[in-house]
Amino acid sequence: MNNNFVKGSWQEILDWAQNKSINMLHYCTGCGAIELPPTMTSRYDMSRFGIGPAATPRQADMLLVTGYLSTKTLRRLIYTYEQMQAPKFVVGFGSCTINGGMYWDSYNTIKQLDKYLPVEIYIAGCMPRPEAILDGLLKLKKMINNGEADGYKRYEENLEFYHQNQEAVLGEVQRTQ
Amino acid sequence: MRNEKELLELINVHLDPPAAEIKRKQNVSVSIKQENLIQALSFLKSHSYQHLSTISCVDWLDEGEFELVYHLFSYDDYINISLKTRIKREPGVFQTAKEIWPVAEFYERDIHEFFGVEFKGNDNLEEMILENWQHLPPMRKDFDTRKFVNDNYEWRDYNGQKHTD
Amino acid sequence: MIDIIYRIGHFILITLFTTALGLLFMGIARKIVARIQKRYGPPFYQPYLDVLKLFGKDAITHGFIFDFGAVMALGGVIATLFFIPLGSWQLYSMEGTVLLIIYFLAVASLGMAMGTVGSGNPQASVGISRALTQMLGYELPYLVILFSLIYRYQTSSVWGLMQAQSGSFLNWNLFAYPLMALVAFVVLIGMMGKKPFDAMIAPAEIGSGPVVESGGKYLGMLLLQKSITIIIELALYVNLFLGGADNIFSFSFKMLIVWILATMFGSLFPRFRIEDGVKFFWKWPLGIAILQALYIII
Amino acid sequence: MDKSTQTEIFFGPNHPGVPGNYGINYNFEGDTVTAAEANAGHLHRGFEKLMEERIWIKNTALVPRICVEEPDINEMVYAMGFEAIGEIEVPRRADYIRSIILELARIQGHIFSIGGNAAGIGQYTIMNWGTLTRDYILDIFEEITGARVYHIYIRPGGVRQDIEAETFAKILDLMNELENERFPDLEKTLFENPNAQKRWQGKAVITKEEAIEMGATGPVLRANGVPHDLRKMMPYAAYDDVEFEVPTGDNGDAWDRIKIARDDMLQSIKIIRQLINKIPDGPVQTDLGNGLKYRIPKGDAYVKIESKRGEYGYYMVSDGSLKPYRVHVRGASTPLGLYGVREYLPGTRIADVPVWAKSLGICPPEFDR
Repeated sequence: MNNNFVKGSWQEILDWAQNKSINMLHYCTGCGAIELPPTMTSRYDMSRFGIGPAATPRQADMLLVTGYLSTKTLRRLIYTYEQMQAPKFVVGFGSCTINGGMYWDSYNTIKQLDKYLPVEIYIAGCMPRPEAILDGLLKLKKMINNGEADGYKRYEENLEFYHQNQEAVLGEVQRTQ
Repeated sequence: MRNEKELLELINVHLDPPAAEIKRKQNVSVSIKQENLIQALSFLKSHSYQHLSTISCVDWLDEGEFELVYHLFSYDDYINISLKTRIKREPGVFQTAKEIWPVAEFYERDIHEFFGVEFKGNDNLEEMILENWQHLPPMRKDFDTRKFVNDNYEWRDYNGQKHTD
Repeated sequence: MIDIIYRIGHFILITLFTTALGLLFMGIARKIVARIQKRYGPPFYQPYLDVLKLFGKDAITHGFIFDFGAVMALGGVIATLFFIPLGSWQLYSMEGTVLLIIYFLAVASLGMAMGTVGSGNPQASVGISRALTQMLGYELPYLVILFSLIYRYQTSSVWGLMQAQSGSFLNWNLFAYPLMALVAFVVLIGMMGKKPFDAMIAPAEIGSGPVVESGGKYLGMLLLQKSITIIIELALYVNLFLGGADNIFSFSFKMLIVWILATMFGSLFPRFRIEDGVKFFWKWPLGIAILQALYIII
Repeated sequence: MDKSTQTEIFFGPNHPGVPGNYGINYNFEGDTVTAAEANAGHLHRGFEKLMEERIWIKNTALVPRICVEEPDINEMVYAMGFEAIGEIEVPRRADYIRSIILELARIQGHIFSIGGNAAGIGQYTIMNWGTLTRDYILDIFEEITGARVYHIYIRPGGVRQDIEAETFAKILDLMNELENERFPDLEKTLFENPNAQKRWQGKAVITKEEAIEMGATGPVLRANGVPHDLRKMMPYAAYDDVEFEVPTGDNGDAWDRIKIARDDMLQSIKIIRQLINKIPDGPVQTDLGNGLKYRIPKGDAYVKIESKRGEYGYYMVSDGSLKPYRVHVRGASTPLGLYGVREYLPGTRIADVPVWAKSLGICPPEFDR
């Protein structure tokens, strides 16, 4: 009991630290990436919320999927996601990640990101304005603080479901750490 | 510095095109028999048409032909030539223009990927844009992208409402 | 016995203090850079949160050498702390000479080099080879400066060099030998790996260099190592050129001034390519340092 | 060459130094690139196919997404192609407004790419300032068109709506601010910075012959002293009514290209001032009837305009139906991004690879499409 309490509190502290310090992986998967520089730099400056860029997957906590995903990118994205260290969060950015958006009838883009990777939160819009991005990220922070952002756990639990969907689109996917 | 008319004259004299016309100001369109095309390209290149903008391919399904369009531009004349030729859709084989413009290698690779046209003499025709593509080349008119999407991807379900055009 | 416990306690205290101070400096630097870039910037305590978060994350190891490299890097700088006087607060610094500190700092770099070898990432290897090349660049002028100082004051201990400047602030080497202090400042920027001498971590070129494969606690350890390193390097500069200090607070204040100057200087310059950086070190700083050394000797 | 001494590196698609979702696989030996191959196609959405599936007016919403760095160029080329096939006259006022929009887009693109170039060599201060400056232009766009990035404003037959006189005043104010405050800041911190010069001078050289041979245009060609600019060579919109110079360089290196970007912005400001002073009154679009039933006769046209990175062309074919029969996009950086990487990247130092990729203005979506 007492032990659980300590464990729980420690987890809460870690969640709190995580919500205050999020490193976003610098991977421009789609055209939404053009609204990220304004969000990161002087005008909107997301670093005041403790969100900063990270250069490599190993150092990142958050994978921002900025827009449509061609199947070729999806493969790299899955490798990237599997390289990241838990806790890790996926944010779907733009309408294209939700339902294909503008490219609903394109033969080369996926239509629902959450079938392939566990998405914590979607930011709608084509493309979302910086204010919307900040709003979405603040919501994500709140979710992390409350311990609700558990995508990486869902990924582990439903590994088969995700792998099945991934392989349905991509064929063989290498599984490495 | 030629104008459009002088250019047409030059082309008519040397290249024997079936059709040549002035489309707009500074834009000329020339049809060439496929066996003359490579020679026409090198002729025009030696007459200051040094800039190859791109190579376009059009799939004329009903006529059973592919149309290849070479867009050339001259920095002396400021005229754009669209050099067109038609090849049979089956088997869809043509000569490479790689010897004249090395960069054509990549335009041809692109056309090969999206239309399935073979270019003889260009050995670098592997997949460049797509990955593990098993179906018809996607830009062909008989490839139906909506059917493909319906077969391969699932739509998000909005309370039973389907996505419509 | 009590003496040993006292020493160990003292040592732990110093380690904790310098780590905290280094992280604070990093936070302040981020704030200053943000303000120069017309941003609001992260809170000054952001690095603490980063470290806490990193130690709470999962981490992947790339084998024993990788682990050992990270520990060696951190251990190397902590060992250096023994020998550096922080104001009046010092442990073995009476005995420590300047050369020993320089030697110990290299251990940290070698530790990182081992870690990168363990990770096997080519970008990390490029990064560490750049870091070691850069070390070659800045250590030469730095050694010339140190030897001329040692010659001038006839002592190689940091404590001794610091004591030699006591009295009026006009005795500080900053005012006695301004050119030398300037050279040492440029070298300091190179040692701390701030722009324009940050070719070894250049994100646009090689990911983030040596740390490209480190995540979670490994990155956290390297962050701590970084924070202690900047304090050691700043402390060395303050001791050698700003006359040290009587107590830890004024000492920290002097370090902060130097740190802010270095940060502001760095945020205005694009990074050197590594060969340009080394050439630069061997041209201007080395030339000026040799001239100054000749002046002192003659 | 001996393979055992070489290491292969995947520079991108997931790497902070690449311009967008695009990869370069290169081998290096020591610190020098020995062989390189473009790894493109990560942004392929099948645009050309999708455009064949949609009616003419719906495609106006699709085209700007082809190159996110300068969407307005795409709208303009598409509209021009439509008008060329259909032989549609555009009101003069619409031409002027189009030119103003295109020049504003050029400034925002250039300042963004200068920021990106500076970030490539570690000068993040300039990247922050540049992005901030670009945002002021996006504000103007928002006022005119209602959107920040994708405006869908230039459409076949003219532009979507007129610009108010107050907005023109705002544009002029902004131009003054750019010229008197923002650009001098840039000048001092970036262009007079010896270190930036060192990073860019003599790096990523593409000579005039190489550029013409592979079909690279714009700043890449102009950096070799050739003032080729489609705004002068084949004037479109209202460019025949304004006076401006085409900035050139001498050495064909990254430094020249970045200076051309700066000078181009100054010229754009000059053009915008002239256009706003001279703009005629009148309607801003030709009546083309019901938007859902646009039809143009059978025909084809290759239209091209000068984007900030060179020639941007569309080959459009109509078969007289409601939808385009074929649209082929020629992006400005296509030859550089595919062919140039393989031919001209080897021999570069690793440290200069981002300088190479960014200063040549490679924009992957336009060749992935």
